[in-house]
Amino acid sequence: MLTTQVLYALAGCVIVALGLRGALLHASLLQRIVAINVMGAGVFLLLIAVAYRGPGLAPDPVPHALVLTGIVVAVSATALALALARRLHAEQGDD
Amino acid sequence: MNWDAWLPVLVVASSLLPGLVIFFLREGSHRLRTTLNLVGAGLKLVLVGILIWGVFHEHVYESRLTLAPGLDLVLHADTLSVLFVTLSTVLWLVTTVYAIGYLEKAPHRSRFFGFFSLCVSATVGLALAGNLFTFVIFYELLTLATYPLVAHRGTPEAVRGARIYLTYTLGGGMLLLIGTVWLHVLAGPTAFVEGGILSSLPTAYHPQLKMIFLLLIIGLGVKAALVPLHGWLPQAMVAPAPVSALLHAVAVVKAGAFGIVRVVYDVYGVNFADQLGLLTGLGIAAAITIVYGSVMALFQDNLKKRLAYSTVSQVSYIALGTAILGPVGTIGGIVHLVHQGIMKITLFFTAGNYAETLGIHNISEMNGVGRRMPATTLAFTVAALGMIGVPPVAGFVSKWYLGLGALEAGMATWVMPVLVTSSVLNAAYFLPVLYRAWFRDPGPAWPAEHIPAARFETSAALLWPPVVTAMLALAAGVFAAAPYSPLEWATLIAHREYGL
Amino acid sequence: MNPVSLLVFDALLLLSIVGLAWASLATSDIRRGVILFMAFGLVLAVAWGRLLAPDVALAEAAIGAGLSGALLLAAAHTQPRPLPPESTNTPRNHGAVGVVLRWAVTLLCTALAGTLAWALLHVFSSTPHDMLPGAISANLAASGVSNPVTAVLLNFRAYDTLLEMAVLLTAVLGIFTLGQANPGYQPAGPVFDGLVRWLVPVLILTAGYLLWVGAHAPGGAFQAGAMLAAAGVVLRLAGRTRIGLPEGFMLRLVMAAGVGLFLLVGLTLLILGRPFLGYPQAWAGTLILMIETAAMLSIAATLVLAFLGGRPEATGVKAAANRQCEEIPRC
Amino acid sequence: MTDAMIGLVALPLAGALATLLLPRSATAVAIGTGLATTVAAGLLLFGVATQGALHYEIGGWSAGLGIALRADGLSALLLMMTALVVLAASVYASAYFSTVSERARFWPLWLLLWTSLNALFLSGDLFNLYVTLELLGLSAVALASLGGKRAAVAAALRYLLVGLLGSMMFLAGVGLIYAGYGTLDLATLARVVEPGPVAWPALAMMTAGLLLKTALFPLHFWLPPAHASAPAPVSAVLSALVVKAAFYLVLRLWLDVFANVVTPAAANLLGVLGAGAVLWGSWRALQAERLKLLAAYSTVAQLGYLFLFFPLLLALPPGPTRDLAAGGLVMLVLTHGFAKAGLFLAIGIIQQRCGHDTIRELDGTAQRLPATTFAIALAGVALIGLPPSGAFLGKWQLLAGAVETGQWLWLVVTAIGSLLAAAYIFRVIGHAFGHRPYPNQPVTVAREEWPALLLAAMAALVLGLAGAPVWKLLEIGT
Repeated sequence: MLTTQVLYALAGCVIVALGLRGALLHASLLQRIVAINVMGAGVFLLLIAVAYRGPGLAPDPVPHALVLTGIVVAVSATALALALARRLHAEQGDD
Repeated sequence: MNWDAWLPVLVVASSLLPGLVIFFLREGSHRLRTTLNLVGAGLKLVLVGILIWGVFHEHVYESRLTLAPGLDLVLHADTLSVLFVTLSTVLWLVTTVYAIGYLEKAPHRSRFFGFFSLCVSATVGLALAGNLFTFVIFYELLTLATYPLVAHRGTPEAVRGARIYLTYTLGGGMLLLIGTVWLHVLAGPTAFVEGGILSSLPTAYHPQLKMIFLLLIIGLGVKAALVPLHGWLPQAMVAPAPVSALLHAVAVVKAGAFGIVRVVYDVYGVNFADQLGLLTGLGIAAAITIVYGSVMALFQDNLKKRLAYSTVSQVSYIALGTAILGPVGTIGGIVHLVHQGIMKITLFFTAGNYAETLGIHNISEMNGVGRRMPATTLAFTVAALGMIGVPPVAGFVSKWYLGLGALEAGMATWVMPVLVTSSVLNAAYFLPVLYRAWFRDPGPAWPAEHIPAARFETSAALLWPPVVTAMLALAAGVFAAAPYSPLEWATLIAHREYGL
Repeated sequence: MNPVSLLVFDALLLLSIVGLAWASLATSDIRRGVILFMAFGLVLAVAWGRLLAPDVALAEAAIGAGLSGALLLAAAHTQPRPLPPESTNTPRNHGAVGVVLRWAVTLLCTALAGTLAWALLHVFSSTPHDMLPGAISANLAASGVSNPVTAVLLNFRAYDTLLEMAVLLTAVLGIFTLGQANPGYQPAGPVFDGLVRWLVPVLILTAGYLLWVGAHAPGGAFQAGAMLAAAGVVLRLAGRTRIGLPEGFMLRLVMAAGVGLFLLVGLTLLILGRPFLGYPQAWAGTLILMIETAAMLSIAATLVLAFLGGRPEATGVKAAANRQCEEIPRC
Repeated sequence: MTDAMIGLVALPLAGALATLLLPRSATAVAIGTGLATTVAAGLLLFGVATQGALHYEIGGWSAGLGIALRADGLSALLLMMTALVVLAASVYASAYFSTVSERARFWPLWLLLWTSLNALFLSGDLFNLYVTLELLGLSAVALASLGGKRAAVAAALRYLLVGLLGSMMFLAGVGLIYAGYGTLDLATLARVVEPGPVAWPALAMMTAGLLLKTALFPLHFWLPPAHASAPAPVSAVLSALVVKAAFYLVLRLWLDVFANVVTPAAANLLGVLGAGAVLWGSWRALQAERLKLLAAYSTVAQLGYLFLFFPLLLALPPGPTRDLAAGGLVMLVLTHGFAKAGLFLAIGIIQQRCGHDTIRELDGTAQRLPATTFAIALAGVALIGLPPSGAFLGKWQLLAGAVETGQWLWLVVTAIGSLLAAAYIFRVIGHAFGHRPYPNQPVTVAREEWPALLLAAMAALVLGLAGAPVWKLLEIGT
C-alpha cells in the first residue's frame, strides 16, 4: 500500500529533523545523546519504510539487516558516550 | 658507470655527504670534522677541474631524475654553470680554512659546518641546474640551509635578523615558484637552452610572459638585493664573518644574480627579452640599486654594514650587464660575477680578522691598523681599490667592459653616468677607510686584543685566506687575457649565448 | 482490518511516535526525557511490527528501548537532583543570539527533512528495485538458514556483522579505560527479589530460544544477547554482587569470543581454499549457529559491562592479586 | 595477492584480540602484528602495481549480494602510508607508555583503529563504509580519552557526538541511495547513478556527514582540543590518518562513484570552504600557545589545501593534466600524513621530557633534544611545502592546476597559506637557536626519536625525490 510507505517515510523525516534539532540545540550532554538516538531511530524508520512492499508481500530483508546493525552500533556508541559523560561529570565534581 | 651522467651529481654530493656526516659528529671531534671538510672541498675542486676541461671541449654532462611526469630534476654542466661552480668551489675551500680558524673555541660547530656544507651543495646544485624547476628547488634549499647559519650565534638580534632574512627570501621564493609554474603551464618544462626558448610562443602569450618576467625578477631580486627587496642584507650582518663572507660574496647574493642571468639569457633569450622591452626595466632597477647602495654605504660606521651596502650596489652591476644588449655588455656583467665574488670575500675576511684579532667593528676604531696588521690591511687595500675600479685589480676589467658594452649598445647616455657616479661613490666610502688605516696613528689600545702579535699578526688560518683571495683578485685583473681566466671564460659564454 | 481502519491505526501510531519523540526532547528534566524516549522506543517497535519487520521490532524493544533506556536512566540517575544551570534544557544563550540560533537550526532541520521527503517521494513514485531481494531469495537455500534477515546478517553480509562486533568490543574497551564500575545498587526488597527469582531464568530461557529460532524465524544472536544482558541488568539492579559475569581472563575471553570465533571461522575457510567467510553449503547452518552462540555471549557480556559503566570490581582472590599488580608499574 | 587484502583486515583484528587476551606481552604481540600488517600492505601495493586494481568478493557472493573489497592505486598507497605511520607510532608508543596497565588498555584499541582504517580503505560497499566509519570514530574517541584528564575526556566526548552526528547523516544518505538504486556496491552504483532528485540529496547528506568527520573549516571546532589533549602517538594517528579517511571517502564519492552527478558549483563550494580552512587554520596556528594546538590547527589548514583540488579536478577535462593534478593531491595527502605524524611524535617527546610544550619556553628544550628539533624542522619543511618534500610537488600541481583552469583565487590562497605555514613553523624553529651548550649525545631517547625522525624524513625527502611512481600507480583506477 503506497500510502503506508509514504506515511511512515514522512514520519521518519520528521523524527530525523527533530533529533537533529535536539542534538544541535541542547546544552546538556545526556539530552544531546538522547537526541542523536532519536535521529538514528528516524533514519531506521526511513530504511524500514523503504523495505515495506505491501500488506501481504514479503519485505526486502536487506534494510532490516542494516537497521539491526545500526541499532547495535547506536547502542555501543551511546554506551561509550554515557561512560565519557559520567567520567567528565566525576572529574568536574572533584576539580 | 657512465661518467657523464654521474659527474654533476658527484660534484653536488662531494659537499652534501660530508655535511650530513658532520651533523651527527660529536662536538669534540675537531680533527675528524676538519679533515672531512677539507677532503670534501679538495675532492670538489678536482671534480670541477674535470668539469671545466670537459665543458671546454664541448663535452655534455647531464644527470636527470624524474620527480613527477613532466617535472625532471636536471643537473646539466654548461659554460655559465661551470663559471659559477668554479667560483663557489674555490671560495668554499678558502672560507672553510678561514671558518676553522675563526670558530676556534665557539659552540655548535658540528651544526655550523653541517649547514655550511649544505649551503654550498645548494649553491653548486643551483649553478648546475638544467631547468627552471631544478633551479627553484635548489633556490629554496639555499634559503633553508642559510637560515641556521645567519641565526647561528643564537643572540636575540641574530634570531631577529634570520627571521627578517627568512621573510624576504621565502616571500621571494613563493613569487618565483608562481612565476615558474605559470611559465611551465604556458611553455612546458623550461630547460635552460643557450639563446632562450620562449621566442617561439604565440604573440597572444606576450602580456602573460611580461607578467611572468616581473614575478621571476622580483623573486630573484630578493636574493640579488635589488633596491626595494634588499632590506634583509644589512640585517643578516649579525652572522659570523665566514657566513657573511660566503653568503654575501658567493652563495646567496650571487644565486639571485645568477638566476637573473639564467632567466634573461637561457629562458627568454636576450633578443626576445629586448623585443618585449623587459631589459630597460631591469636596467633601471639595477641602476637605482647601484647608486642607492653606494650612497647608503657612505653613512655606515659599522664596517660590515658598509660592506653589505657595497654588496647591494656591486651585485646590481651584474644585472646591469644583462640589461645591456650586446656581447660586450654581457661579458662585463658575467665576469663581474666572479670578480665581485673574489674582491668582496677578501673584504669580509679582513673585516672578520679585525673583529676577531683586535675587536674592531667600526671604521672609527680603525686608526693605524695598517701598522698592527700590515698583511690584512694590504689585502683590504687591494680589494678596496678593485671595488673602486682602479687597474690592475679585477674590478677595473668588468667596469671597462660594462662601459664599452653600453657604448656599443647605444645605451651610454644613462649607463655611463651611473658607472661614473658609482665609481666616485665607491672611492668616497673606501678611500677614507684606507687613509685611516694607513696614515692615522693608532689609539692607546685596541678595543679587545684577543690574539697577540706573535710571528704573524694573527692566527695563520685567519691570515692566509684574505691574502690568497687578494692575490686572486690581482691575478684576475693582470692575467685577464690568459686562457681559462674568468674574462676568457665569460667571453666564451657570451659568444655561445649570442651564437657567434 | 479493512484499509480505512488500517489507515486510522497508522495515523494514530505515527502521531504517537512523533509526539513521543518531540516530548522526550522538549522536556527540561532529563529523567522525564529518558522515560519518554523509552516509551518512544517501544511504540517504534510496534511500528516495526506493522511494517512487517519482526526481527527489527525485537531488537528495537530489547536494545533500542530496553538497554539504551537502562543505560540512559543509570546515567541520568547520577545527575544531582537540582540540575546545574549550564545543563538546563533551554539552550545556553537566551538572548537575541539564542533566538536567532534556534530559528536558524530549526530552519536547517526542516530543510533537511524537506529534501529527504522530496527524494523519498520521488523514490516511491517509481517502481521499487527488487534486484537484491530477488537474489537473496534465490540464494537463501544455499545460505544455511531460512530466515532471510539472518541469512543477510550472518552469511551474505557477514563481513558487516564482523566489523559491527568489533564496534561493540571497541565501545566496551573504551568504557574500561575510563575507570572502575559504578557502585552497586542496594539489595532488592522481597517483592523485587521474588520477581528476579522468576524473571532471570525465564530471560535466559527466551535468550536460548531466540538464538535457536533465529535460523528460520525472527530472532538471532543480537536479540538473544540483549535478553541475556537484560537478565544481567536485572540481577545488578537487585543488588546482587555476582551477576553471572566471569572474571579476569575468562571475562576478556568472553568479550573477545564473538569477534574471535567469527575471524577464526573466516580464516580457516580461507586456508581451506574457500573465500573468506564463504561457508560451504553443507556446513553453513552449523557454522552460523556456532558463530551466533559466541556472538550472543559477547553481546550479552558487552551490554552488561556497559551498564556497569566500567571495569567490574574484581571480587575473587586472584582478582586481589591482579589489582595489587595493577598499581605497581613494570609488574 | 587478494589474500593480502584479507590479511590487512584480519591481522590487526586478530592482533587486537591477542593483545586483549595476553596483557602481559601485549607490546611484543602488537609490534609483531604491526610488522606482519606492514608486509601485507607492501604485498598489496606490489600486487596492485603489477596486476592492476584488485577485487575480492567476501563469502564468494557476487558484488550485488555480498560485500566486495577493492584496492586500486589510491587505496593501496593510503594503506601503505597507514601501515608505515602506525608501525612507527607503535614503536614510539611502546616507549611512551610506562605502566603495564596503560599498555594493556592501549594496544587493543590501537589495533582496532588500524583495522578500521584498513577496512575503510579497502571497502567497496556503502553500508560497510558506514560501519568502518563508526568503528574508526569509536576507537579514535576511546584512544583520545586514554589520558583520562578532564580536557581529554571533554574533547573526546565532543568528538564522539560530532562523529555520531556525521555518521547518522552519512547513514541517511546511504539509505536514500539504497532506496533510489537498490544497490550498495560502489562499482555497480557508479554505473547506475545519474543526476536527479535522489542522487543530489543523498550525496549532499553523505558529504555533510563526512565534512563533519574530516573537520573542514566551519565544522572544524572539535578537532584542535581533541588532537591536542590526546596522548602523542594517538594524536599523531588522529591527525595523520583518521581525518584523512573521511577525506578519502569524499574523494572516492565525488570523483569516482558520483562523477557525473557532481556539479562544478558544488566543487567550488568545497574549494571556498577549503580556502577558509587554509587561512583560518594557519592564522590560528600562528597564534597557538602550545605546540600541540599549533599542530592541530595546522591539520585544519592542510586539509583545506586538499579541498582546494576539487574545483580544479572538476574543471579539468579527463586527461593527462587532470591525472597530474590528482597525483599532486595524493602526494599532498601522503606527505601531510608522514609529516604530521612525525611532528606530533616529536612534540610528544618534548612534552614528556620537559613537562610542557608552550612555544615561548622552548629555548632550553630545543637544545637538549637536537634530534627532536631536527625532526620538527624536517616535518615543518614538509608542511610548508618547501622543495625536497613531497608537498612541494603537490603544491606545484595545485598551482599548475589553478593557472591551467584560470582559477586564480586558489593560487593566491595557496601562496598566503604557505607563507603563513612558514611563519608558524619557523616561529618554533627560531627557538632552537638558544644559548644552551650542545649536548654530546645527539639522540637521547632512541626508541622515541627514531620513529619521529624517520617519519619526518619520509615526508621531507623520500616522497619528494622518489615520488614519481605515485603518478604511475594512480593510473590504475578501480
